[in-house]
Amino acid sequence: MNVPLPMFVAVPLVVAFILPMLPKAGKAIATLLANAVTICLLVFAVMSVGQARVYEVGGWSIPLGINLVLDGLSSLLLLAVSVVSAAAMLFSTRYMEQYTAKPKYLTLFLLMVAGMNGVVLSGDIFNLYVFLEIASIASYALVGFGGEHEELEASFKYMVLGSIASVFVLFGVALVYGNTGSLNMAYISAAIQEMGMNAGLAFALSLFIAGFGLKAALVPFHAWLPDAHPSAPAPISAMLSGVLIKALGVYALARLVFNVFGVSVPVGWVLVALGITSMVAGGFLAIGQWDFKRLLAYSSISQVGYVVLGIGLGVVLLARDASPAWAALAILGGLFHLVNHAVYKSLLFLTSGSVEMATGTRQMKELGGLADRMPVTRAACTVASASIAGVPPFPGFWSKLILVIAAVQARFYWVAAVIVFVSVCTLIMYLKVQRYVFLGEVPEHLRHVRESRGTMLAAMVLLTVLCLAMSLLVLVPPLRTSVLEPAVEVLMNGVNYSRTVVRL
Amino acid sequence: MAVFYILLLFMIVAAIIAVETKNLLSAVICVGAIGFGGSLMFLFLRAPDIAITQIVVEVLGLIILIRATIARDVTLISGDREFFGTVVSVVILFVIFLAGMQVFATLPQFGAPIFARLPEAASQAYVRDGLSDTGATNVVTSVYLDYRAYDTLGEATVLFTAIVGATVILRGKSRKLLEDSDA
Amino acid sequence: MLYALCFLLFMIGLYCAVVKKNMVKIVLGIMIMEYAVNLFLIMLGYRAGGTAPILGVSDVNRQTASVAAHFLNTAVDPLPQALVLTSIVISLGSLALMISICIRTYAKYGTFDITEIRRLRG
Amino acid sequence: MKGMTVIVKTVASWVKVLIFLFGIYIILFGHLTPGGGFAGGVILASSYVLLMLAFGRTFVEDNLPLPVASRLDCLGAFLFALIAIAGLVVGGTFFLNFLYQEYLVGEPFKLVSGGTIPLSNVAIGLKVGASLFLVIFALSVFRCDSEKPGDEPSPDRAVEKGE
Repeated sequence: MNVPLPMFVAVPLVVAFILPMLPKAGKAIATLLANAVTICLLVFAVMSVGQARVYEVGGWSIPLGINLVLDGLSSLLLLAVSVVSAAAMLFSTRYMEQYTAKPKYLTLFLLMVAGMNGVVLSGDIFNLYVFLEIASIASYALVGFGGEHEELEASFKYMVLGSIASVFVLFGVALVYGNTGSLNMAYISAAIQEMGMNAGLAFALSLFIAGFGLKAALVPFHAWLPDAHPSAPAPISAMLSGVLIKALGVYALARLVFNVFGVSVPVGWVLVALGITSMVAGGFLAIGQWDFKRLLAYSSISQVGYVVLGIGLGVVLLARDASPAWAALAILGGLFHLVNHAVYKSLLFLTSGSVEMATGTRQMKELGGLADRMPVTRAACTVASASIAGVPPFPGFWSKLILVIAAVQARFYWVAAVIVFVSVCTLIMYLKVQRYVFLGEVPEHLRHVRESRGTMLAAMVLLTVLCLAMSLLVLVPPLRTSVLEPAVEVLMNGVNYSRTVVRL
Repeated sequence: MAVFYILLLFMIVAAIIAVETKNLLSAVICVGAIGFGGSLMFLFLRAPDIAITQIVVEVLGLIILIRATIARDVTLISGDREFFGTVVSVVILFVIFLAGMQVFATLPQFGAPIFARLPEAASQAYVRDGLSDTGATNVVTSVYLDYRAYDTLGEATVLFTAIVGATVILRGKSRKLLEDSDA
Repeated sequence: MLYALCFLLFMIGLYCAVVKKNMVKIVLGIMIMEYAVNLFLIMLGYRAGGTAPILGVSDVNRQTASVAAHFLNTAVDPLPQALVLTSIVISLGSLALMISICIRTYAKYGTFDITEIRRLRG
Repeated sequence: MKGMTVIVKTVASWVKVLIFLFGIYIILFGHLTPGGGFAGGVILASSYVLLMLAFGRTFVEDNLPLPVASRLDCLGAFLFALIAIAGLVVGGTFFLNFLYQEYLVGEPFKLVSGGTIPLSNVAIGLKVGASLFLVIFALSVFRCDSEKPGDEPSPDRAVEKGE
């Protein structure tokens, strides 16, 4: 059965509009409804795997109206968004009891999910901007949800940089419209192929790279992330680090570079440079952190660097037209790392939330010896850490291996060396987490700590199982050809996107 | 044409005053002046819908801003950030500005919009068929609420999100003990 | 040339948002940037000697419901106007949220100066 | 806030009606003349803001209690989404202008024309008016309750009530 594509946006929106209207006593109903929505979105996303469709909103044919495009890349991102949001929503059911105004939290959460789905599905650059703003504004409010000093400060910083990024994107949209007379991605792509790149479009592309790079927290633009992600409530940190920076930043960048503007060598090198600086700087800064969530946030910068590096290598190789097979491998590595990181980083943030809720602190120097007190949390954290550090049987290993192979085959030996080196840094920082949080002496004030219960535990177990199973995504051929390879194909197709969309 | 230059120069002067004045309230009022200049500009650019919207938004935005600044230490603005950082940012901004100046040659001349040259452009169809397709005589509304209504849904959602966000940020107590809620 | 002046306005806003250290000033800078982009979009659609894209009674043939040729040849571009309507609303929404964060922060710290509001490292 | 002088109050109570009517006009005729749901909604909100400035906050709160405004806000957004979904249900396409041609032909320049467009305008106007009223109210309540900077404020009891 084909789900109408607007349903991915309309269902969370409608429920988000209803939730604040419920009477005060309806908090349980609100929670139930919100969980139902995220699970429903997960079902939709699974159902639409492997499909490629175009939906014309309002029945207007493409240049007149807005179209939604579902293809391999979109469905991969939809899957990632819905898995992480379902787990995070389940986790918040109990975790958010420590805050007031829970219905509003649920509303903002659903709006953020709707915004991300809208960005991922949109086939129109202005529409992409609008949904980008929905997701961003919801996330600014959620970062400041705690209302304490740190939260407000982080939220303000995030909001200022995020708004500047949005204005950059809007300015880029305006320049593209002024040059091509169209807002539809397929038509812009066709127009650019016809008239070639000019200074205006190049400037627009650099505005997009700056804007989406700010949203993705690549290194020169990363200042907001280490404040914003730790300050948010744990499930929101999981959403922000897990999928938001990817759906709003990496996805939008990849879509525009590959499918709209077309690949070129300089853009590829810019992306590779951004990716490598993010990897190295994020890795080094993370090792020095003593705040559990802040360490995870810096590590997110480093890991997003891997994804952008893979995509950038793909751009370089594709633009040189030398070895499309290795370009495909690099992109596959990048995208696989993207979904991997979505799962294990959100799992890590959920465990940090569980630890914080049980102990009341996230300073690693005050923690210790929780392995016996919180066995499930510890197990989940170990699996995710092993995965993120690239210990062999775990999924993080495979994605890094693919990236290394692609880099070596393309004769970028130093890139491969950097990947391995940052991987070692990652291993060190997660050993540090294990050492200071879960092993060692139990401090006096943590003797009576209890394991988290109920839905929090369920969410963590769910993601742990998924994290263990992620390797199958690349090792089992049917799964690979139905989930990952269509996404790679979309990017490899490049500017033929316009023809594909018009044909569908 | 001259009116556009005069208005834009007025807006730029107001912007410079808004950026450089030490008094926060004056800065807010200068931004209001930019908004009203923009509103007039929209009117001369033949966009009455935008002019109306801009002017009402301006009034409300000014009320919000004045609410924020009034009765607070509005004049206590010390200088800029540290000198070195300022110089670096200004140099970067100047480079971006010079780069941006090269761009405008690629755009169509002011007064000769791109859609007029492209017979298949969507805007041509909006002007030609807007009335028969949607029944609204205001072509902007037909684009806003019919051809691109999905954007408008997104826009209403943005406003909704921002308002929910503002009430969340402004709520009084934000945390409670977990034991309270279990009871 | 008009485009360049508009871009200058944008850069003034960016300068204000990047360099100033008062929270309200930063918000004002972002607002100025948004005004500049909105103006730029509308200017892209302007046609010299054009008319507003709103049909008058004389522009429509009542029988066939078709639009008169002179309207087709003089109407300015309606699409950027619809986009700007959307983006004005978005900027109003983000203004409201930003100001709420500002005044809540002011209540906590007693100042708008972001160099004094610095509990977080880095 | 006790409000302002008698002169201001009298004038405000007259002008308020005019502003309100003008807002409704702008909303309803949005598809025929310049204006539309958003501009009209802002005008509706500003009529309440005028009342708030002239008569003080409590007066307005009695007239339009915050829970009601909050519900109206959600209702407007919900109605707009409902129009979109009705297009899906009735015509098979999301945001289809399903009222146009089939049910209400409508002549150009008549109030009833344009299918769902006037309905969308009304929904947006309702939503925008209520939400902007809410935000200004929340900001003003917060300001009054935390006059002294640096204090831990006990802000917006009223907004708490509105939840």
